[in-house]
Amino acid sequence: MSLQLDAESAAILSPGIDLRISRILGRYFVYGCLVVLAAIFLAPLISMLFTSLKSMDEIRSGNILSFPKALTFEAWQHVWGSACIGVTCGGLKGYFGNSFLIVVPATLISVGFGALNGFVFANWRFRGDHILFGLILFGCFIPLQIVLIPMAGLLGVLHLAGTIPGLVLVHVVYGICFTTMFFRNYFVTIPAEIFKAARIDGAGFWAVFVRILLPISWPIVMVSIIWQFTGVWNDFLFGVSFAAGSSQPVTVALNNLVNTSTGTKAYNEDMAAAMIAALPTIIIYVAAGRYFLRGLMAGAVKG
Amino acid sequence: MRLSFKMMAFTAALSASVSGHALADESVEVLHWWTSGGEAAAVGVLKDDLQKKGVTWQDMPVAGGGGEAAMTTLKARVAAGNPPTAAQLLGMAVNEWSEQGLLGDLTEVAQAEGWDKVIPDQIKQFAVHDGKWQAVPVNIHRPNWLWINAKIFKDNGLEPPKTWDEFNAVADKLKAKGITPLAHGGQPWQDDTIFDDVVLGLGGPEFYKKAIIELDETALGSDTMIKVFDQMRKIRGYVDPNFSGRDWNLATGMVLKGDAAMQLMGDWAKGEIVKAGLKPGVDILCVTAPGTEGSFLFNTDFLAMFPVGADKLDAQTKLASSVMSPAFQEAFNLVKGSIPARSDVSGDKFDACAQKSMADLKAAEKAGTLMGSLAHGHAEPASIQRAIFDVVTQHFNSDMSSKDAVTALISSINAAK
Amino acid sequence: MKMANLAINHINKSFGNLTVLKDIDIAIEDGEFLVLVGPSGCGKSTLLSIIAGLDDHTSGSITIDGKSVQGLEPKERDIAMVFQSYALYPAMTVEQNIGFSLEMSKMPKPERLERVGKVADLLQIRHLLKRRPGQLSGGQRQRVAMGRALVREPKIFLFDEPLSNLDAKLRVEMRTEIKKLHQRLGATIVYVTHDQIEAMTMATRIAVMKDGILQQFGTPEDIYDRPANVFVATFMGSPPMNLLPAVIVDGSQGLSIQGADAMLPVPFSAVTRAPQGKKVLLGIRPEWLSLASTSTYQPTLDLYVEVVEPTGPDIFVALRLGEREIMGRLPTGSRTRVGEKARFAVDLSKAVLFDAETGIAI
Amino acid sequence: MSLSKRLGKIMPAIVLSPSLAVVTLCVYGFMAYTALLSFTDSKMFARFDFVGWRQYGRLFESPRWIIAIENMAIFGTLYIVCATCLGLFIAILIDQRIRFEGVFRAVFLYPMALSFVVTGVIWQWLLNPGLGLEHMMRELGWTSFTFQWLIEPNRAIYTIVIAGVWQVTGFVMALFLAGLRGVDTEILRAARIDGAPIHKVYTRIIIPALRPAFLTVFVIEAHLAIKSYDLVVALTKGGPGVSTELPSTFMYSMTFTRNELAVGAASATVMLVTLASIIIPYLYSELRHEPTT
Repeated sequence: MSLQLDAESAAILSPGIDLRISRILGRYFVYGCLVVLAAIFLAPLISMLFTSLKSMDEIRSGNILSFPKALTFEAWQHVWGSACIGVTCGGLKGYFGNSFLIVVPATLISVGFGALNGFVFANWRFRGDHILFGLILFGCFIPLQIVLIPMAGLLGVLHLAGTIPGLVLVHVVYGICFTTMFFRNYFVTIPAEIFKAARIDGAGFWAVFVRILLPISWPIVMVSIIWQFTGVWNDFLFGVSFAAGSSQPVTVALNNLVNTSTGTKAYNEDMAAAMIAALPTIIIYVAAGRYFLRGLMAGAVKG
Repeated sequence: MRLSFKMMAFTAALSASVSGHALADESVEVLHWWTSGGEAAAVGVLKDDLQKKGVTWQDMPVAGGGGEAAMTTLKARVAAGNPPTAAQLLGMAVNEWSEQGLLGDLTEVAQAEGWDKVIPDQIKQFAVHDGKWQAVPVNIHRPNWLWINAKIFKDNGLEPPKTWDEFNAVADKLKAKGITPLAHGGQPWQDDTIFDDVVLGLGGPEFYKKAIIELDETALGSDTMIKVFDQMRKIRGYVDPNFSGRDWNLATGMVLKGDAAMQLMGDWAKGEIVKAGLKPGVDILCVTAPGTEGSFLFNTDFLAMFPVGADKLDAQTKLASSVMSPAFQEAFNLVKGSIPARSDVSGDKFDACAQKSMADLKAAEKAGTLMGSLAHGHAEPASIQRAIFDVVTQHFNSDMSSKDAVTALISSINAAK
Repeated sequence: MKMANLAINHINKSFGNLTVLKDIDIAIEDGEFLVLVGPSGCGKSTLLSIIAGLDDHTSGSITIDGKSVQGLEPKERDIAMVFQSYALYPAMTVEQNIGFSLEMSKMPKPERLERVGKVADLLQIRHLLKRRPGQLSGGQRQRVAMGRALVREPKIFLFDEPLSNLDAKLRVEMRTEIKKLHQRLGATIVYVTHDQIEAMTMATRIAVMKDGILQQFGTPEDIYDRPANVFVATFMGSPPMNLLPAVIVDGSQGLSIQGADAMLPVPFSAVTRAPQGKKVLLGIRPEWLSLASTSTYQPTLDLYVEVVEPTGPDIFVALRLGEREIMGRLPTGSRTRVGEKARFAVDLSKAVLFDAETGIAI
Repeated sequence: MSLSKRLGKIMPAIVLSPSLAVVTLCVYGFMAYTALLSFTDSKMFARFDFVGWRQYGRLFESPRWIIAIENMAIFGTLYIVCATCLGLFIAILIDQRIRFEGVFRAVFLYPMALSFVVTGVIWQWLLNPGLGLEHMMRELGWTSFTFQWLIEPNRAIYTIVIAGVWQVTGFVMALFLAGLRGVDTEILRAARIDGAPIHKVYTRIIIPALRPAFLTVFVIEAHLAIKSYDLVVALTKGGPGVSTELPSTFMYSMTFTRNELAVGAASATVMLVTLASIIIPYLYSELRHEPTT
């Protein structure tokens, strides 16, 4: 932004040679820093990927960042389809499906509620509205460990213990706080006159929400979906506490798998398993990162 | 509240029994952390056994931290009124769960099958509460073993150490030759496994009983205890620099590969030895930990039974009965590396180490030196056990003096009481 | 089109201790063009919102066509509103924007499209119907916003500073256009602005407001020629009315201008109401000054010319009388030169006297 | 009033009430429950025999808790400072109209996408002296290279900082970038024409203009730091010894491993109060300036 401005303002000033050189040096500096930092940030992922594609012999003898000499997908195949987790030897694939069964409804429901709550908080003034919003916001910050036991009791009362719907419920409850914050902060940036105009046009609550608001909310919808999807997908604590054996999410299976290795640790398998478990969220971030930033700019973060 | 948890469990049981009245649910869900190779294979034995009896096995493995994660899961499940059919618990944990009134009752089948006669008293005291059988012992582990890479000892002309002094001498020699004397993983329970061995080895069984089981303050504050910590400090010098956070099976792997000469570890290490294609007692020697000959620290995995609905009672009984059958006890423990909890199982099929273990158990039982292991939850409730771990681990990982460690030990125990 | 009269009866509004509107009482006839004008924060937009039903009031009532609209939702009041920011729905096409209110009232689609088309033709925006607001210029958006109001064929149109986001040229064009629409439709309009020229040019009635209080309500001529108080006098008109502090002398016959050695007769209209010795402000609009011919019968002042600003049709002159500055507005071609002293005739028949203490016209 | 109209009036309340109900119960109800437990002598499960402030006394007498608090101070400070500085720096770099902006952004953001189990697997492996960085450097010929922070009790906490900063920096960068893109370009242009050098433009104009972003970043980092549990468990499990214990791991182990439910609840209450003292002023200042339309 500012360098582009340079070009214009420098033209107004005096485009001396010194300035041009320093600009070129500046460009090198910028790219240099970025490339070095990017390499550092990527190293763990690359090392993980390469390791997962090596044989154990090569891992022991080689460099963590060297490209595999003999590419092998054995580790990937093994952890996906046939690795033993407890007494069942079906790999991660079943748990992968469980995670989707949990993540998709949990994300959609919490985003839906968040959008509605955000709409209400942004557009209805009532006594104590700020306090109520503050209360919901503070829910974002609760350390989740403390809710495990009381939550388990609640799920028991609801007859949802050990079920996927139960797990979805838990994720929705603690996700709503975040999605409400995102949407509300986005909606307050929409000019109030639009809502007034809608009222005069005779649009009710749902018409305003569905026809006017939702179509312009996609940046924040994306932010919320990314946030919730990764949060729920990566959850371990709730998964391990509230899921019965066959409905455990992939993170729990990954933990079991990684801690299951016998004798010599099969690092290639650990890494392959970790890659598989991380793939959906990485894909989401990479594919939708642009929207994430756009959504943040559009008001997820007040700035 | 205690009452209300009981209520919850029973309400769940009741509702299950109402709904499943007509059709018995022939399945068991078992929460366990037997996920490591040898262990998982051993559980497989039980699963197959039950399947033959028409009972399906719902696996609920939660790995990590010697069952710590599994305990969280169990608490959540029980708080939800949705306990598993059975859960793997260590001795003191069975006590604690029983005290909460949260365990079921197996007395009927126990009497029918005469379990009383075949289980050693010291183990029975964890399984039976108020005259009710509430858990079934799966095995007996002995944590006070020293595993030795036979080739390294032979190449260097060393003899297995019988006392801690001998151990130090051996270790010094190995170290001088650039061989890591002791394979170890820096996790609190592993640190404490060594600590148990040192307390027992330097102080003898009476001291162990006084200090560890009775928490006698004079014993805890005695010079012997200072010597114990001195020895711990020496041992710290015998492990490789990379030990921190290492899992036990990786440490065992070091001994198997010859990267280290010895490991102080329970007999579950045998599972790893066998899996690696080596022979316990031949390639890897098993001797009792220095100075602990004649005593037997034990560690038993129990399957604690939770109250289930009438529809699942049959399957639960079958599970318990299966676990207690001599055939299973033999098969399971052959794979797992431990010895059967039943005293009437023949040792013929077991390896030399296990046979020694079985003999030592009988002798220790008679001599009154069969004692619960602290490291493995058979000596103190979790809060005190962990309070001791804190000090042992803290001392092991710092330059704390032995005197300070003793003081810290006493205050830590008192704080947890 | 069905038009309606509007009565605003003793409206009060307050937030806690803060009074936003105080006893506003205005009534207009069918087809009138009422402009609410005043500086920002005067309460004019709040009043508009109350008429629309978007805002509550503390006491008083609004009647449209003689019927109270108390408790009615905006959509039930048969009004339409054009907003300052246009408030177009970003995700809808122009067609959908204009037709939205009809859609909400469940009008069948063919009929709806026909009405939208008619309005689009009226506003000459038919070619824009499929576009979205983001693809329109400011002026086009303004038209769409108007279209959205027109399509409802309401009893009353409410405009909330609709032209303030347009550039000067477009603003003048749209001003004329709105006025044309008003004449063509005969619609009743309530129009909020802070721009006194808009108020003067468009209104049939003007309500000048300040600090939540109605200062004056009347026709543009009333407001301009006979301001009720000093505020109205200075707010309306550009350059504003000159106010000269003066004292009544000579048995209510003469005005002694303070800070200058000058005398004027008391305007005829105020003679009976201004006692001897009273302190007053003499209000003179710039155009009531003219270069005095030798034969003038009007009273004159000798003024020093400080600045001359030709604007095209007029010349604004900044004049000095002792310590006082006076703005004058002369026809183009008047011969004045900076730095000269000239004699100016004052049209006292129109001049207004204000009480110096209260600011109220005498 | 007609039914539908009345319904329309209370629709916001209808829409809001389920969320408010669950938040009241599952956030505040459970917090209150936790606070209540901290005054009991609960061990394995809740038991309502009240013992006053005794558990808090035990808590602050526990050397582990003191270590946890000290670590929190070290970790929290370093984590917030490093992540903020690095995040801002990267955001400024990316804001220079660079090519492949999307690629760079994705690279810095992806660690956010990983779960702690995965993060733990990677970093344990990278920081393990026998396998990771040290091993690699030695293989490459730098035989004296040592990097053993993971296993040194006094340094292990810094490995948590490294992994934590690695994970959160991308998010911080995104927040700052969003803020940078919102800075009024007119001001910048004016400043440049006034002859201000580029670094002055940043230090005097842009960074002050990012104040709201800083606040958001700080609050997000602070709450992540206090809640940080996953990273420690995945990387060091609190070790070596107890050298990387944090309040959250302390609370967890008290509650679930040691059957000291009440002490765990007391530590959780202390954490909550600390969090509240950071968050509430922030929320207050954020919401106070909201327009009341």
